[in-house]
Amino acid sequence: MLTRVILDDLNARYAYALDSGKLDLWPEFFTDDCVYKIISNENFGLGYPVAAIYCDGIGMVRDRVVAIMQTAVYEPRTYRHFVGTAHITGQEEGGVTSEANFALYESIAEREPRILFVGRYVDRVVMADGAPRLRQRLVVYDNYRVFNSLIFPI
Amino acid sequence: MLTRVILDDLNARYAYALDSGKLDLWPEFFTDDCVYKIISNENFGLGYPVAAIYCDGIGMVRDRVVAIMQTAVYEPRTYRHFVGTAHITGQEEGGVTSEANFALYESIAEREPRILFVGRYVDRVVMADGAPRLRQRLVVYDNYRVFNSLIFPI
Amino acid sequence: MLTRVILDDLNARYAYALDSGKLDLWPEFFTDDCVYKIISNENFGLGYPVAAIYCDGIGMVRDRVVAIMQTAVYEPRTYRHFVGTAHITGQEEGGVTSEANFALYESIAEREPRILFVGRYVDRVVMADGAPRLRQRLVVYDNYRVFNSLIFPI
Amino acid sequence: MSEQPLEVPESRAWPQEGSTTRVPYWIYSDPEIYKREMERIFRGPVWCYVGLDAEIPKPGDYKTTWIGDRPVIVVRDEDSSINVVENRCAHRGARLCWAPRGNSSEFKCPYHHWSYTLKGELSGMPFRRGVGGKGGMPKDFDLAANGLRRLRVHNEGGLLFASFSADVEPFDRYCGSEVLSYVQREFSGRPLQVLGYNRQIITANWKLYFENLKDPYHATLLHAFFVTFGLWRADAESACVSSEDGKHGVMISRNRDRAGVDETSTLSSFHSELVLEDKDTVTPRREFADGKVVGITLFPCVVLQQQANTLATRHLIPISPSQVELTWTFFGYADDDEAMTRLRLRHANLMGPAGYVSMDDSEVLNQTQIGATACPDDRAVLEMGGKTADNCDHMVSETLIRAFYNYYRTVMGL
Amino acid sequence: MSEQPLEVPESRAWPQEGSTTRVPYWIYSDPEIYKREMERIFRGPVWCYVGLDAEIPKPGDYKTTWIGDRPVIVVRDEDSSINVVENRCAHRGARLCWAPRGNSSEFKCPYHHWSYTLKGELSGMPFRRGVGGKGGMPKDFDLAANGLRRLRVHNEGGLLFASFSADVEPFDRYCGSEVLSYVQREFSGRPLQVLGYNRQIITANWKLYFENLKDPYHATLLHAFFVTFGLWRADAESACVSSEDGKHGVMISRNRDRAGVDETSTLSSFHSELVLEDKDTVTPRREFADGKVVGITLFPCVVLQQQANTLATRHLIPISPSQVELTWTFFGYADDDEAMTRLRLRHANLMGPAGYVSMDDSEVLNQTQIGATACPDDRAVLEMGGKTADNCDHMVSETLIRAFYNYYRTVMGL
Amino acid sequence: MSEQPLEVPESRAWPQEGSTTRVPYWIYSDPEIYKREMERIFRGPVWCYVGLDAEIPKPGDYKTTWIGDRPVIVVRDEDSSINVVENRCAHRGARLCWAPRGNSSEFKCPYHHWSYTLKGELSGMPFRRGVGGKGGMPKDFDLAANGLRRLRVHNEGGLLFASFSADVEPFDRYCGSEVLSYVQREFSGRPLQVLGYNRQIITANWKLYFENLKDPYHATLLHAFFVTFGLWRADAESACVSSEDGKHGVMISRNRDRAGVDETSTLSSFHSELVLEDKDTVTPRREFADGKVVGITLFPCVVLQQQANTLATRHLIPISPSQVELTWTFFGYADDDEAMTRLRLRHANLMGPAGYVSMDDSEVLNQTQIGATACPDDRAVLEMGGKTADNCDHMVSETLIRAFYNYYRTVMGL
Ligand code: FES
Ligand code: FES
Ligand code: FES
Ligand SMILES: [Fe+3]
Ligand SMILES: [Fe+3]
Ligand SMILES: [Fe+3]
Repeated sequence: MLTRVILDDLNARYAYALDSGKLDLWPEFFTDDCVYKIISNENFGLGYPVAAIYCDGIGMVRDRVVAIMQTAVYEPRTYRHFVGTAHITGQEEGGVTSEANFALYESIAEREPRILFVGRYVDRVVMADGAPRLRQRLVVYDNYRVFNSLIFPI
Repeated sequence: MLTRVILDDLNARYAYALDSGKLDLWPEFFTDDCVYKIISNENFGLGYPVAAIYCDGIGMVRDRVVAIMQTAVYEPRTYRHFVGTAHITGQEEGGVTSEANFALYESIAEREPRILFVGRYVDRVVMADGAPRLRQRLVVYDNYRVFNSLIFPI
Repeated sequence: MLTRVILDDLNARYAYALDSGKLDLWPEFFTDDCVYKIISNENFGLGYPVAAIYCDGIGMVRDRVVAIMQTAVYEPRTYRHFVGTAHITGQEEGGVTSEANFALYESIAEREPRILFVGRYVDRVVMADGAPRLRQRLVVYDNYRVFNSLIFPI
Repeated sequence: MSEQPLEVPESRAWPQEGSTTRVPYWIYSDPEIYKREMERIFRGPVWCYVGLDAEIPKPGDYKTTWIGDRPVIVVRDEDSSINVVENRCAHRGARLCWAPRGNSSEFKCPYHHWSYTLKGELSGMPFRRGVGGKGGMPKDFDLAANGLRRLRVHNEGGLLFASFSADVEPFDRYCGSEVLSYVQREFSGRPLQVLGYNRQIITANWKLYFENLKDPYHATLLHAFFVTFGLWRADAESACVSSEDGKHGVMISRNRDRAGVDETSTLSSFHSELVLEDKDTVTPRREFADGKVVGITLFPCVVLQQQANTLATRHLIPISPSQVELTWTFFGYADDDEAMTRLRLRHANLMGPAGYVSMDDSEVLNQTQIGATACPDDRAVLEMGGKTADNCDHMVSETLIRAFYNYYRTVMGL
Repeated sequence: MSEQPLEVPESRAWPQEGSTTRVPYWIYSDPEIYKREMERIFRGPVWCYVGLDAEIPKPGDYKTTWIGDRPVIVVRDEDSSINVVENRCAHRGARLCWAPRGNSSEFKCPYHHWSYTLKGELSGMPFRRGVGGKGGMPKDFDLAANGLRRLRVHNEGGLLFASFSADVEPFDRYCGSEVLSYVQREFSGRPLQVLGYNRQIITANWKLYFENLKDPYHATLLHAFFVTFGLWRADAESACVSSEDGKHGVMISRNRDRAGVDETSTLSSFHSELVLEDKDTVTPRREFADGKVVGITLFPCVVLQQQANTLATRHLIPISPSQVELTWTFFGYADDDEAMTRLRLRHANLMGPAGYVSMDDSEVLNQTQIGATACPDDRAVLEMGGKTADNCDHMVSETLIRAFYNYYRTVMGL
Repeated sequence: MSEQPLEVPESRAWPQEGSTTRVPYWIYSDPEIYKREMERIFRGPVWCYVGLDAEIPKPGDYKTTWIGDRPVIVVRDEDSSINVVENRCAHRGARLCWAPRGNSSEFKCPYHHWSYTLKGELSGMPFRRGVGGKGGMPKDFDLAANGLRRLRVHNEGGLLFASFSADVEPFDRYCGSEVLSYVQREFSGRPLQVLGYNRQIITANWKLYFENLKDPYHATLLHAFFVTFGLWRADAESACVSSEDGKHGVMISRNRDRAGVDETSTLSSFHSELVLEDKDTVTPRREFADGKVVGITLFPCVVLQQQANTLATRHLIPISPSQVELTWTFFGYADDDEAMTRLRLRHANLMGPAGYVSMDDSEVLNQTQIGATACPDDRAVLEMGGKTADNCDHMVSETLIRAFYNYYRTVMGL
């Protein structure tokens, strides 16, 4: 039921929501008991839990949105996501596990566009409230370090 | 009828035509009353009409091809398009509105490959003469400025 | 039977195998009589046969894996593949010919992520042993030159 | 706090042989020359273009830009006058405004919230008197002595200029009467409306771009599109006019018909078989009484373009010896009819990074930068139209470039 | 083989006017200053942080890192002691270890297989005696004279430091007793466990980052998140403490409740309406008896952070005058309970490249670098909290920065 | 118009201690050294490789390339002779040819259409006599004095060389008779056919690459693939031969069987269990009567490679002190049979950016550049095979590198 084509649809909507600045739509992609992390491949591979962004439950996902919109100080910029074709890696209770490559570009005034992050999504996707949702999205990035700041989710 | 998968097919053929240098095939993707623009997100966001390439009607699309092939002076180069999964944003008379992210790489002799443009297509797609065609393609680019020249369409 | 969606699936699995370091799975994507080459657009366009990697038959594909794993000396790195939507360019005995754009990013410790290769796959795909397999994959890269080394297949 | 003295090696001597007609290539790549240009030219007694009055129509509207390598804010004050201040907090140096444009009643630095008026005066900061009786600024701290650096400003018919120098001449004297008359022909005070931007990096030294617009003769050869459609032809009634000191230049010509039987038709750039489906793209509507096409290079950093019905300022912002940002601001007059705006947008296809004509320039200038950088000790030969820098009544000449470098050498001490 | 003498132009003179309260911007971009910093500071008589003891727990465990612009290997020897050697083969200069970490019983260079012990002693190479009686190394070749450069090492409660200098003071004297006591408060010898890294490029000079952590006052203004949730407030009981020479600094404060009716609530950075769904993110559990929040800048390259329940070292690795790599190593104590680890991870959301608080810093520091680079001959004004560099019992002060530059000028001869 | 004098600081003194066996690391990163190399070596009295005769078989065929930092065009003239001219218009410096190759009967600059013959003579330009009696070039303008710079050319059995110097020795004297005989062994005049290119950036100084091919001993250690399959072994019958002055070098060896019981089998790089499915990849067919494998470094910018059945020139084009472009041109003889071509292509898998063997080199050279750049004031130790620069009859030696630097120091005045 959760086919590869459906996962691609989900990822396209996800990218569209973030890239068009509709940050308030972002929590909609997650289940209430979700885990969302942006974590380096280094930490992931070594089993270290620390992440650049660490959300354990939908509340922390929503808090991230609120904090970015209300307290963060940053130079205006545009993010642009590219998500590769999803690959279903397994079936589990109520859904599937899957991975998809991603690349994120950053554009800022007076600068050249820059590849900011490159890596893979490690997902657990389930049907919830009539739509496919992310029970887990680990954003595992390959790049060794972050170029200055990471403002928005990936 | 114009499903996301069909739009992806269209975008794949479009990228193939441009990237393999078949510039003369490019007008085939448009309707006669098409609008095609390559416009910065800055102008687009501010409501300014000026575009790097501005075609209002199929004639101007064809003129662009002729002028590039016959009058333009430029260093040889290869463009390579990446188009993300399309996202249908609405239905309208005879077709759909949709968006898709794109990235364009440029390769030139003696230089490293370069990300030249990154942004989104803002499309209106209809069925015409038995095939899905672009009534509108706005190439809205995120990057603040163009690195030297933009030779071919995006 | 070999539809565009099936080719995209194949490419997604292919990218997943390479990007997750499962190099031993890579030969599985090829037929026994396969041709695999990583060749510059320059050589390809001029009709020169020399390639950065040249495999004529599954044996040479397997040899490449063995040599990388056992004799090559290189700084650790991660590759990340992006493959565009496939485009079927023709039908032939037992399968199809097709093309797809690709981009390859390299991430190394202490360095920024880098776009290493950009180009297109020129493929011949057939059904063999119950799965779609590559009878030919020409990795035709646009970039003029290779930045330092190419360690893994593309 | 004087500038670090710039040391340009003695070997950087201008070629003796026909010095007016020779330009050494090291001026396009030497970092010490570049530093000296920033100091003596861009921060010197010049009027630098900073934008159009129409970009910031309302009080509090601001835009950020650069004068050479210095970031500035151009802002409309409460009383509608224009202020230009350095975009750098007087406390510890953070850029004040981070966005390309906005509207604000004051400038507040994000780092420690020092606040400035739209004139750049420091109006205050939090905790100036401390917290709970502890800390705070010294009693003798003088707000008035710690404001932003404010520049001199001139508004010429909607064109905004600023200067770091207190000694810069008044704008009319700076232009000279003849060049000024060409500026005022396009910028008469008739209200402008912005139509949009094109921003590009030109991968060449800023002077190579400036030269390109002082070289009417290249346009008849390089630009096949121009020649083919008669928009710029060597046999058109033309002129080259410099300011007396040579720093500004004006190229004047006329749009003509498609080439007939003359020199042009024998050129390889003329394509007699070429036909456009959209004729309007190459058919200007007459809008200036004199029927002229005029391009002005206003030293040091702006080109005023009027070609067919496309009007634009082209702002040069040097980034390094080998790169310059070029910001095209397209505009029309506020009272343009719809048909005219339609033409302005169509004709804008000739300009910018993908312009039918301008694309050739960014390509060829990059190639010139490559050649000039590789051979710094060789030099250009500028003898088309003679060896002097006089004005002329045709376009088959490099006289405006010769005039420019005569001036440049004086300012730069070369 | 002495270093190439560094020539810093005489015009690089420190501003005379109130020299303790003025910092010239050229120190953030001048390449000669940067080279001198590498020589006199990073390769000088200092203790440079190189990692945590807990990163390399087993014999043979190593990590690679940098001291300024020099690559080094930090390795645990067979006897569990720590060695630090240059990561560069003594033969022809190849880096020895190419991976960020590993475990090995020796270091073997990939190029010609010269082998070194974990102490950096050259133990041998293939073909030393030739092949078939031909070739090989000269008889007088001295293995002992061709080892790796070995550095002095200090382990302070799990924090590892190294020094290129034979003359560096013992670590306790280097810190001074007061600063040392704050270091030992967090690093008492209680075993640590690594929780993970965050690595980022800060697009600013390394000293701007160091200053940021010597500036408690910015945190109450720039960081709306801090202020809103009471994690750092100007009215909290606070102090600023320097080592006697000024090179190290300690900022001390307390986490408080949400702001009430005081200075803070009138600040634009205070958002009284803001509520988080996950309260734990902003609710520290008390873990240090003194209830303090402490941030230490230990010259020249580490910040020791304790904020809420997140503990981390922040290692500064200069890359160029305008970039510094910042490696955050998050850790806890080996005997933390699960609930504490859960809080440490939650509170890590405040830190790093996407930190609710730290994100503001990387953004504002980049803007400061842009401003300072554009105007090297201007200078910062550091008068908050007075004009001296004394310790104080509040946070409304830039005293730690003033103290730092007093020291810096001495070392750098400026 | 003389070059700007190059100032290399006095501290750049070659190490006194055993000067033949020590190479200071600053030669790999110092920009002044690099500039001096461009002037004294690449534009000095040397023969620089520019391509193969077989790349431009027909009259009008041209290719563009670089000699050090200067762009040149290599073109076959109407009479089939080869010309090499600078790729830079004599007018205002634009590169003339923008594509890597082509065919043309003349060179016409895109900017103002100055035209040159295939010998580089200026043949004319549009509007030379003006338009309608106005403008044009001065009467005394001398076409003959404004052509392209033309270089001296030598064709050695299909290998093309050029020189900026009028004083360069004849090619045979430049090589010396012994090196020349090795060159002629492979390039006897037997017609060549190009099989294709591999282009890569080596992220290391150009001399490090050159050294690598003067270092037969590394190949027996670093290259596990070589050792395992017997293609290069320390115990093979071998020799190292330099030209008398030391600038050129020849490494001679033989392909052998898989290693048996000898020094090689005890090396960690020998993998006795490794078996390839495609045996042909590691099974050369004998093609040279002497059974030798020969690698020649021809100063300053080409390596002539013969290994198994893969033949290639490797052209070094320095880009900066820390990068060099390496262009591999693979070729065979025009009369090769199909089976031989099949082997040449298979064996090309050993070479290039992904070569089973060459991949190791690009990796290790990058690591060497990192190490050498970090520690410019340290130096390499070159004592393998003794302390002199004599030829030897084995490969366990760094003698060719020592010979090279003896020569280099003379040319560079170091
Ligand atoms: S830097 Fe602007 S207020 Fe401190
Ligand atoms: S460089 Fe390390 S062994 Fe030769
Ligand atoms: S630069 Fe070549 S003709 Fe003018
Ligand atoms: Fe032009
Ligand atoms: Fe902060
Ligand atoms: Fe090698």
